[in-house]
Amino acid sequence: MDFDYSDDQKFLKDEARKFLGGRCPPAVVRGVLDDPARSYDAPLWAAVAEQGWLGAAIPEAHGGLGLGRVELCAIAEELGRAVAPIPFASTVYILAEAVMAHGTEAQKAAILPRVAAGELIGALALSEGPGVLTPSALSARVEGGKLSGVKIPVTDGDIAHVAIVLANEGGRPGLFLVDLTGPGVKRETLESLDPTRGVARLSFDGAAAERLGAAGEGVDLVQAILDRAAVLLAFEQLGGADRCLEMAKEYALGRYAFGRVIGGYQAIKHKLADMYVKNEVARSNAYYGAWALNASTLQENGAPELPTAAAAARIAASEAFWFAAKESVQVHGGMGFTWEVDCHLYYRRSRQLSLVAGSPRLWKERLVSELEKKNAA
Amino acid sequence: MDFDYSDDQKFLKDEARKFLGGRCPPAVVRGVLDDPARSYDAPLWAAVAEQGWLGAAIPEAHGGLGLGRVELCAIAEELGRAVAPIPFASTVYILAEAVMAHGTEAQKAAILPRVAAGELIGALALSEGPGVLTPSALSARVEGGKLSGVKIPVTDGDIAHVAIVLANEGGRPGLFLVDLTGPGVKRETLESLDPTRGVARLSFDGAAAERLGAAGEGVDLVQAILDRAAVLLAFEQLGGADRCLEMAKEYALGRYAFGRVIGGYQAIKHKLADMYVKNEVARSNAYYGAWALNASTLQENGAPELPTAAAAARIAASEAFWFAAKESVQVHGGMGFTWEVDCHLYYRRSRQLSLVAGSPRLWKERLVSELEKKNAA
Amino acid sequence: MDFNDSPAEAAYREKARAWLVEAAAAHRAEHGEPKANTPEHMAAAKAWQARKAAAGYACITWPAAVGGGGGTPIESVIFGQEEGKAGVAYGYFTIGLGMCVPTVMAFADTDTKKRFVSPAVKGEEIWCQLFSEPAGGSDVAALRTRAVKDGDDWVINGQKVWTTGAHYSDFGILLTRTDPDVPKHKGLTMFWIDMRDPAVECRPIHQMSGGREFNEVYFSDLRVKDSQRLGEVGQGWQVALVTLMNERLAVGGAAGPNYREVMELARALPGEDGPALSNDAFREKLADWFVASQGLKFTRFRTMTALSRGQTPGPESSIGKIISANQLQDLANTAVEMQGEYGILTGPEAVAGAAFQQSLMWAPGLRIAGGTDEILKNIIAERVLGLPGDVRVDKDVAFKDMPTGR
Amino acid sequence: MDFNDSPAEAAYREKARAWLVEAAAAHRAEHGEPKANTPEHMAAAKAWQARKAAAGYACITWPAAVGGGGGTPIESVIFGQEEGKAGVAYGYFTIGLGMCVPTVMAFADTDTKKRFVSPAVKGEEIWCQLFSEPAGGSDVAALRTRAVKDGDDWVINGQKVWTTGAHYSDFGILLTRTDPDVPKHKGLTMFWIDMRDPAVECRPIHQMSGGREFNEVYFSDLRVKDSQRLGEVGQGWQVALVTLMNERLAVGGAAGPNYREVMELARALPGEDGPALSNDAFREKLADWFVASQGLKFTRFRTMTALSRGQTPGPESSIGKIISANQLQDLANTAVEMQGEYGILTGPEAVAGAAFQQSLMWAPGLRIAGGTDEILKNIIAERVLGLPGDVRVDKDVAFKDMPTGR
Repeated sequence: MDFDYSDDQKFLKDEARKFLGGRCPPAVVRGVLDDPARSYDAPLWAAVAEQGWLGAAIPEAHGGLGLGRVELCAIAEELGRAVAPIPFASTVYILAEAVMAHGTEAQKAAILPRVAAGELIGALALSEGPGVLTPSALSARVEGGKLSGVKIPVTDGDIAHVAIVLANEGGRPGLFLVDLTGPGVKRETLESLDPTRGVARLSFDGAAAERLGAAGEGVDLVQAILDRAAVLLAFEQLGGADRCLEMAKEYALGRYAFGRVIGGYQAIKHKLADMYVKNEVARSNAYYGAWALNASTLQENGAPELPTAAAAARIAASEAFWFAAKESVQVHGGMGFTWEVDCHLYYRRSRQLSLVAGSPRLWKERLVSELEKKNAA
Repeated sequence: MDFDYSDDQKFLKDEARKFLGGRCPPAVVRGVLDDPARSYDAPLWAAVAEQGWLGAAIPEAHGGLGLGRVELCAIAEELGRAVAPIPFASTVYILAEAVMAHGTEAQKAAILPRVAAGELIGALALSEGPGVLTPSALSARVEGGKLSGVKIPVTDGDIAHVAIVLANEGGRPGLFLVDLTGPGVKRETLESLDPTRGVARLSFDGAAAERLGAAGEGVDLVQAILDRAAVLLAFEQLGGADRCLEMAKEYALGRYAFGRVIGGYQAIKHKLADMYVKNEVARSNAYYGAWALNASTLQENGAPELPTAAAAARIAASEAFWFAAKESVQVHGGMGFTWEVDCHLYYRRSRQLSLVAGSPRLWKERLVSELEKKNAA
Repeated sequence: MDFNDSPAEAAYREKARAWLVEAAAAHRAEHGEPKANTPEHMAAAKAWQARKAAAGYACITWPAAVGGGGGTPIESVIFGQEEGKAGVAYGYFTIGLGMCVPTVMAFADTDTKKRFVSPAVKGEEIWCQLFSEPAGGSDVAALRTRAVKDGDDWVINGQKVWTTGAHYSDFGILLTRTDPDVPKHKGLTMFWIDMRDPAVECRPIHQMSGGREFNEVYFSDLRVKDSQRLGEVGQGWQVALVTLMNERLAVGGAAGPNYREVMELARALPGEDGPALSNDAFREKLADWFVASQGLKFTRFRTMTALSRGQTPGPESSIGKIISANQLQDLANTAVEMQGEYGILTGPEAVAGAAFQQSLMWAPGLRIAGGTDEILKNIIAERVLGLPGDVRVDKDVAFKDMPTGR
Repeated sequence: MDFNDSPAEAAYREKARAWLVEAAAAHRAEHGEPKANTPEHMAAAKAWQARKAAAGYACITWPAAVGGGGGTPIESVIFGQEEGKAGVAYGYFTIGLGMCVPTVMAFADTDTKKRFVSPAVKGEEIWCQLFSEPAGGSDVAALRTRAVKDGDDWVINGQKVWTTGAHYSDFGILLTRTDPDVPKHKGLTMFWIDMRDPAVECRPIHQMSGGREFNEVYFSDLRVKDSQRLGEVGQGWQVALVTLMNERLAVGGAAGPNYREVMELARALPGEDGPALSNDAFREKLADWFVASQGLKFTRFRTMTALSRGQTPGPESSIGKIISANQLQDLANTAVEMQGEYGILTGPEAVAGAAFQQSLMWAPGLRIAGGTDEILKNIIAERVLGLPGDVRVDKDVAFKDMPTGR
């Protein structure tokens, strides 16, 4: 039994924490939060690229470090802990992972080295409006390699170079790689609940679109991409949840009421114990997700455990982060409700991370559908 | 604004509490609980009849007291508080109310005076098996006034004289009054979670059945009957929930741990505060239900508020009683888990009251359907 | 068990309604509908308050001699309902007339009362309440703002926080520490102060919701006369309790979308299979929210019934904020998640004018302001259920010796 | 991050499995599958324990010199897994070998150890733990069973409660109060006792679930020798802490139906519109239960990993019972309510052999036994998160002067 980070992975994680402690303190996050003109922290992005993290899981042949997915999970956990204001998820968990899993050799060669080098920011353009996007409601379309339609919102769409876009071609949904710097693309930055991450409306009018993966398989491809991203996002959520518990604990140990630290009152103690329990459930599910994700990259036909493991990891991590974020504000009392205390950075990010890549409710439905299939088989 | 019991109603309620304190202490409840041969306490039933409670809401012309439904609610609250082991709900909330609302003059004359006099116990026979009984699955049927089929379980079916039975006639569901003491009826007493209430399997083979209400309207009639019963049951649940809170509070004030009464620890204090909040929400919804139920008996076409008010009362009361019952055990610690302490009488009854007359989940669906209708109109 | 006014109440309601129809029309003709937080809005509010006072509809339960209406609590509630329906209610006077001026009336000398009560009733002067401090929080009495006797004056230094309306208030009641050598509750003294004094500085607090509705208030050598003292020296906590006793009546329910709005949203938004409203899990939540909202509404009716019967309302009214603040957070979060990735948007293209997103960012504050969830549960447990208070280690310790972590 | 055994672990597992296949077959041939709670079942259990001891598979982590296996914690876990799969695990020895005998080993003299350890390992004698009292509960040290010195003997009077296996145990370790004039924790002394002594009376407790699995144990002038003392006079609490340190390892997860069983139920039962499994609200609950169950399973894997790496497992294992006991209650209740009115039935016609109804009546006990939800959260908050303990008013008070309400 070896169900934990290895010593090497722990070392990588410790180094990542030190690095982000220096390069991504709350002041850096607030630099993006407070400046409507900025959607991410470019110096941090460059520094992260220099660390090799963008290509951590990209094969050496394509300019990456060729590490496993568990190493990437360790980095994700630390990025979440630091609420890093960079398009790491869009670029690494989604674009790079999608291209590695579903891209042609030419696409891999074109995209992966540039991701690893920090030259390319990615985005996933699915949503066209509020609510669940059902296949029949999909209106973006590709004809003769040209994309038309509007995608809103697109996380990191205002700064991305390449987007993966879901659109109909010949009446069936497919995925397409679109160069956002080319003609036929209009972007508008939008306001959001979490200003430390960029969001945009992308309007396409004849933009060049190159198919990613099999034609007409867009729905399944999206799910496969989200399964992988869900595991990595779960680690970001877990990192954030752990930090919320820490902050709440530190505050509770330093704040006095009625002559005692508030951390000595059962109402606070049990709230923090509840956070701890949720975080540990999330951690254990995330570890299993990491195992399944890694296994899926090592086996010809992926890992059959991944859909269930990814869903469980995502559900547990979303629940843990939301609970920790909102109750950390509560433990901080009036101070927690101010802009100057960092609680709201995590409160906002917990919402951002739950809203991208499918809400927890949709993942619960996916999980139960998978259980039904297994159970029937 | 006069949204509370009146002074007269309060007096009635106080008297009922005193009466039940003397005639229905826990020892009487345990007398039924511990004896598999007994399904109810016959002396208590007779005493309750003598008080006039069985006919409280029955018109004087039919041998009742002719009081309003709010008075009946006050009695129900006290019966719930005392976990009275008698077929009051089946007989009064269901049989008598159903006959008053949907019976012919002849049926009223035949049944109501006997109910008021304590000579007739009622039952409602809907269920034919586990899960939701959908109209298409209904298998009991009436042909030529003769009923065949099996109903399981029927609350108080082992001691009732008359049952209201849901059965198909001419392919459409209807309601029927069936004399359980007549030929063609077989009953078997069954074991249940709450042995202080009787449950039976009723097998009909050509039993005489007389239609109650319009032909083919069985589904709507059942719902109308349950709407009324739900309000009255909510008061029983509320009475039980209040008693659980009281018991937990008394225990918490008398039990010491680590040199202090456990009622001084925040974990216990907040648990009891949560109970209080749920009970008050239940009380306020129950009062509105009482108003709507009473109004529905005073107006030609019933009260349009009743379905929503009954659902809300039932949902809030079910939630409050379940929470209070299970957390009262928890507050009592190891003692709460013993047979000798009364907690489990309430724990059992809370389940019994949630299972009869439709589970809370079904009532939530009914409530939202009603809200949709209103909102659309 | 009904919702009808008694004959006397119905008559009062009829009279109030008739007055309101005419008065509101006249008021609107003069002032229009100015935007909130503008000088015009404040001017309109003051004019409306003056109009009410002239007609006996301001401070309805106060004696006519001080400018009030000489009426009953239930009449006050009835007027409030009708005023709400007439659409001309302003919030600027709630804290002053609900909490501060009653304290002045209870503890000030005759001249002071004469000077302040009537102008406040007429809306000419606005009051704020200066109790909370960064070091206080739930433990209000742990405050540190110092008042030091200097001849016939007191010199005050320190900081208050979360003061509603400090920037537009004319006067305030201020709780200070005058003796740090005695236990916490015994060294406090209350004053009224002039908020326009240059030694008083208001700074808006930047909240996590982005807004700046509350203030920090700083005192730098603020001099007040001993005659501004309310109650005896060292009796400030007893005075504050009188103020806080009135708080419950002054704090309203949670504003923001309720089950109705989220139901409309769910009807309009696509779910996996038909509108989001068709999802059973959402429907169960919706039912729970409806039941809780109805529970609060009818609990208020029970409170009104007690008033109507001339009784003191029971403790049932204390359940309101615990339920409504948590429900707002859950409801807003559900509504935002239901929008999917689109739920992140808060700009002009946001769903329902970003009302759910705003509530999501406001709800954490609601769970804290006016008593945290935890303090309110303590209150229910202790005052309603009669359970003992927590072990107090600060009762017999001089304030200056109390551990504070600093 | 994988689930594979290390090479050494794999080899051990292979060896254990091979032995188990043969041993279980031989055991079954001799003893069959006797019904639980019969003398035959007990005899089989003792025979199986003896067989394990002979092969070095009993008390795997104990030295071979006392009859143990001389192995590692991870080997013990591996054997437990394989033994479970082989279907021949018995529970009679868990408390004795997990908690009582380790206490004897830590505190008894050489002769006593020689007398008791080996027979216990071989399953010849069974031990129970006599700590809990009606007056104790969560506050174990508040116990009242008195031991009074009489010559070279001690005379014991009092009552214990919730003693698992008292009626089939041969010996027990008994925590008593020997000095009521000193503070609670300082006046306790531990003894081992002979459960067959006529001065010891076991009475089964009738539980709310209907069963009688636990006991009250009464002592009426029970005489024990001073040589039966474990640890010094007045040091009983320190001895008990050693016993209780081993408790966590001895307490298993919640038995009873899990998400899989309730999913099967929901597939079979009719709901409003198709099977109950098609209801979204139920599906969300099912997902939550699955996620929590997986969380506990993989948390156990993390604990095993620490053992496998030769480390001490972290505190994460303490989350188990809080989650599983509450989940069992919720899951059972949902399953029962899903059956509608039929859910009340518990006889032969009940759904799934009334398994859900039984769990519903058991779950309240699980939330209390071995530490209530509230005590376990205190433990997480204090031992894992490092938050302070509650204010203790009983530390410096003589036991006899402590308030008890009686």
